[in-house]
Amino acid sequence: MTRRSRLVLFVIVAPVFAALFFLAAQGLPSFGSEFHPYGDRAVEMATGQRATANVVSSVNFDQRAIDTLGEEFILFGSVIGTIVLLRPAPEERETGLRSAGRVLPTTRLAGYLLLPVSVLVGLYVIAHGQLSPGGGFQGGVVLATGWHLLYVAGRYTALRRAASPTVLEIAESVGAAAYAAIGLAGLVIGGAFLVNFLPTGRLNDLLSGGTVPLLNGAVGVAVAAAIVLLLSGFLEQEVVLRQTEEPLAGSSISTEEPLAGSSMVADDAEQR
Amino acid sequence: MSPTVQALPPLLVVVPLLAATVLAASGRVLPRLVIDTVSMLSCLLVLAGSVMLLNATGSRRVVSWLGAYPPVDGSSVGVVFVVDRIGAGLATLIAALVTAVLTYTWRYFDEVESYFHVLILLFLAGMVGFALTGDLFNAFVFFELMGAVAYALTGYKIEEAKPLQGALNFAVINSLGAYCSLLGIGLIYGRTGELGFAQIQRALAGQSTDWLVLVGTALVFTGFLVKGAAVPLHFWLADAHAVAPSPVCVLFSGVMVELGLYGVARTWSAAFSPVLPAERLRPVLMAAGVVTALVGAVMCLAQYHLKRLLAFSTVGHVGMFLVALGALEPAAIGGLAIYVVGHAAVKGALFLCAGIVLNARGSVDEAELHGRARDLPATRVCFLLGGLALAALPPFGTWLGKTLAEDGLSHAGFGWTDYLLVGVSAVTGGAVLRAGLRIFLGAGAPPGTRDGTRGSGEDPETTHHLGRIPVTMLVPIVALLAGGLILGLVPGLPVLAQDAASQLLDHTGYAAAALDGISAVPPPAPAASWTLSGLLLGGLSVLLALAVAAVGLYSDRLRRVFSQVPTVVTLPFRALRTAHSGHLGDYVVWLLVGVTLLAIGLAAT
Amino acid sequence: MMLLIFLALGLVAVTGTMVALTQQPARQAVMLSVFGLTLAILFMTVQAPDVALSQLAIGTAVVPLMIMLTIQKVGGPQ
Amino acid sequence: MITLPYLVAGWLFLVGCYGLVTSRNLVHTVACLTVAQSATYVLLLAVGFRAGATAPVFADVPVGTRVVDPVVQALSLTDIVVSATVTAVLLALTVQIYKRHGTVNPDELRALQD
Repeated sequence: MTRRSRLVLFVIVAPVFAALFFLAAQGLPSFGSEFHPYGDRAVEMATGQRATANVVSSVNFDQRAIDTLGEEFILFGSVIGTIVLLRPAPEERETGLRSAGRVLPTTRLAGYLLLPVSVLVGLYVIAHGQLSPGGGFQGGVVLATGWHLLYVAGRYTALRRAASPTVLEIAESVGAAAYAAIGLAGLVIGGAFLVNFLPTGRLNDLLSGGTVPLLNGAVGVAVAAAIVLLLSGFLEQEVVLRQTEEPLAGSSISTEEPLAGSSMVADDAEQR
Repeated sequence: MSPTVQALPPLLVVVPLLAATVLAASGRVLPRLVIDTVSMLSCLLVLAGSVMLLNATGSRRVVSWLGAYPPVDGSSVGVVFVVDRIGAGLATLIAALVTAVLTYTWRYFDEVESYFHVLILLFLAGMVGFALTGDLFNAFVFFELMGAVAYALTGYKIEEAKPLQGALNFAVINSLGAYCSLLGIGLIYGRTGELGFAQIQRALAGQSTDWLVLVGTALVFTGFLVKGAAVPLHFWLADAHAVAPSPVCVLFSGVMVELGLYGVARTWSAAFSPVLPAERLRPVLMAAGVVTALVGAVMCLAQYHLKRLLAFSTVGHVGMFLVALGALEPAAIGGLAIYVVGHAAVKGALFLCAGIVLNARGSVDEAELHGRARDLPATRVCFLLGGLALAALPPFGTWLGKTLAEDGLSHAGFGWTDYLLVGVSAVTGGAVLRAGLRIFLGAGAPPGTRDGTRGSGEDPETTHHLGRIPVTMLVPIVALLAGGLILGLVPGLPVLAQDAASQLLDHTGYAAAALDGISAVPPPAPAASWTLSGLLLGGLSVLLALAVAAVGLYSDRLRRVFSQVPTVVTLPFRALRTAHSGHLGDYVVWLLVGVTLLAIGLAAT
Repeated sequence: MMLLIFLALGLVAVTGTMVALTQQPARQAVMLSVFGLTLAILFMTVQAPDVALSQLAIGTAVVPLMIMLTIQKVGGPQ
Repeated sequence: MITLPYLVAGWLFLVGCYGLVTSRNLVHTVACLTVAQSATYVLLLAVGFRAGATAPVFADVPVGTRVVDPVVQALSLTDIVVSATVTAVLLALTVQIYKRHGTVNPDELRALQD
């Protein structure tokens, strides 16, 4: 289709979709209604039997923990997928780290000062997931962004040395595996996969919620490592990788001779 | 129900997930043999578990509440896996296909360490989870797990231009479809306040069919039908299948696409059927099926890119599956179940053969390969046999499934579908045979350079051009074809399949098993078996396929005749070709067209 | 309270539209960050602090950052 | 009867689709996809809202207080993670497409034209 005919078709079909969606929305309960049967049951279970003050955490990590298991592995799979897709192509090579440019001393100082703060905040958010808003996911992201403050501070080399992709991949795998393993422990001890088999404690105690804090911790590790890996995957494209010749447009479309074996050589030079 | 059996469904998902983490953590140091062995072992474990589940699900269902939240008074806060014969059968099919793929890739993809295996194992877990779950949102999660991994697998060959674009089209359209599903889930949740299939079903019982229900179900189905490649939601399929690594295509064509249709069947039966009577869904599925089958068949004929040709043949078959599903009646769906398994085996073998040709000759272009694969005798036999089986050669499973589906459709009053099923089988099988005869025997003249999509310039997937074909690549092809053949010969299979289909359609039994722990035995299905006329129809479609192949090979004169045909006649065909533009924006518009047609279709009937 | 929610909804609708209409990628990334922020505000007003926190971390920081890095690579404004 | 919040969700989805249809840059495409996805969070949270209720966290409020639906919030959380990860995969593909095709304008990507 030409640009124009595509737009014409869209202009025809979008109002129909809008009308259908409008009609459907009229069938929903009015905004702010009292009709939440599942929600009410979840609240009752969390505050009663499960002693988990943050009901959202109870749903995510206990009542519907299998969803979060799936989510964890979507993250895991996407990270692996991104690593695979962003791996250096045969004709690319590492040029060594380019200096990140001059960094103002104040920026560097800010980066250094904020790092411990964000690490502490991240850990706090992970540890209190069963009590207050937050948890493994949010805390993990905070940890990961904290890590990247080192980059802001112009210490990309240090950042890479401190946590090589290998270490991060292991951390991510261990986090994801821990989630699954806690689920299996539930199967062995409690008779059902992902059952909350630990004593649930008292509502609003730090050590309440049974396995919820454990699962939160596993997610925290996995998410932090995953986000660092994702971001550094893109950073690497900019900072480390240079193509031998560019642009490569079309070069591979017309390739007659296969690039046999060459992909082995350049493969993941970063692992060194 | 023994606790061991109840523990099986979640284990089938967790075992490959754990294996994937082990490989991802240690893949850099482990030798290749260990990586292969670990993945193979975990896959075989899933296969064994699926077979056990298949045995345990006779007339009953295996119900497994995750996190031990058994329902109290018919409601629970947890997520449930409800496994019936169809679900367990799909899990078995998935695990069997992954086993074949892992065997084929035993010495494949030398680069990128263990990542390929990690992705395949995650894909396995996602598909199995989708087949077993009994919860709408959980189905969405597994759907997305399948998706995220599938996109990366499609773009695996980053050295080439096509896989990247194919993966991007696939990813954007599938994600958009998934978001449609999620919007639908939101609407349904707003109405029912529930997420479990069985709970939704009970909450919807007695309600009227209003716009919310119609649009909500249409949106949920859209996500599934994007994966299921129903026209006009199918555009991504050819782009992705043509460029993904051949063993990955086996999983895409063999079972991922079919899982989309399963999603429609399952959510309709288990959740939406009280407000969406079969009379409403039937014409919509049938219409979509007919159009999809015709588009797939026509486009399949026009391809000279071997894998793209196979991809469009999948579209054609999906159309036939949709028609058979559309009967919403046990006999046709029982046949469909066998047809899907047979098709997975045959199409898998064909894709693997295409992979061998690509690796041995560095191309998948029919013209370029003309006669160049003469010296691959084993591949030749397998490919041509696969083409015949695709055209429903008795007694292959494809034939048995097709003939049972035809009988079921005829009994339900859709006798006209015989023509469609025979015709589309013949055309898609004929196109495959044409390509096979040309490549492996040098038959006919090479096609002109003007027409058809070309398959030159593809890189092989192994690091070296294959001199001798390793036995690990041939064994899965032979095994798949043998499986497809044996499937058609198993005595009593038609009855079993029909029972499984009745179980799939028995929505009250589903809810009772999930929420009340009652496993009611549905009435036994009447004896189903193939008939003489089915055998004759199978023979007919094979003969027609051979005719199609012959015309394709020696059609220069015919083409001159066709060039005299007024443009009015050829216009739709050319328009169809241009519609497959590879342009993301076009596909997004088509997706919107699909959703609205689906909703309006459900409302209008 | 309702007033705040509707205000936030309006902001979300407007900024979301602007993201879609901004063709220039770098400017769009900034817009996307603002859109993420308005979403987070909306989530706070509908009493979803957990979601708001995630949205803040992902929608206003991580995703726009990934987009900026991609723009750097693919040649910025075209 | 208030339905406006649901309609905002529908609007976001369509606006995202409009962006996808008219996009001239794949990075723009990816961003528009996240807009379309944000429709799902808005719809879910709107459906789960209860007027005058507090957040489903019982740290400061006594058990038994009226709270909004926690289930949709859990679903939205999962959804947000999914969004971020799909975005990452798509951006990775975009980077590689740029390297192979020399452009990220969908109108100029012609490798898959039939």
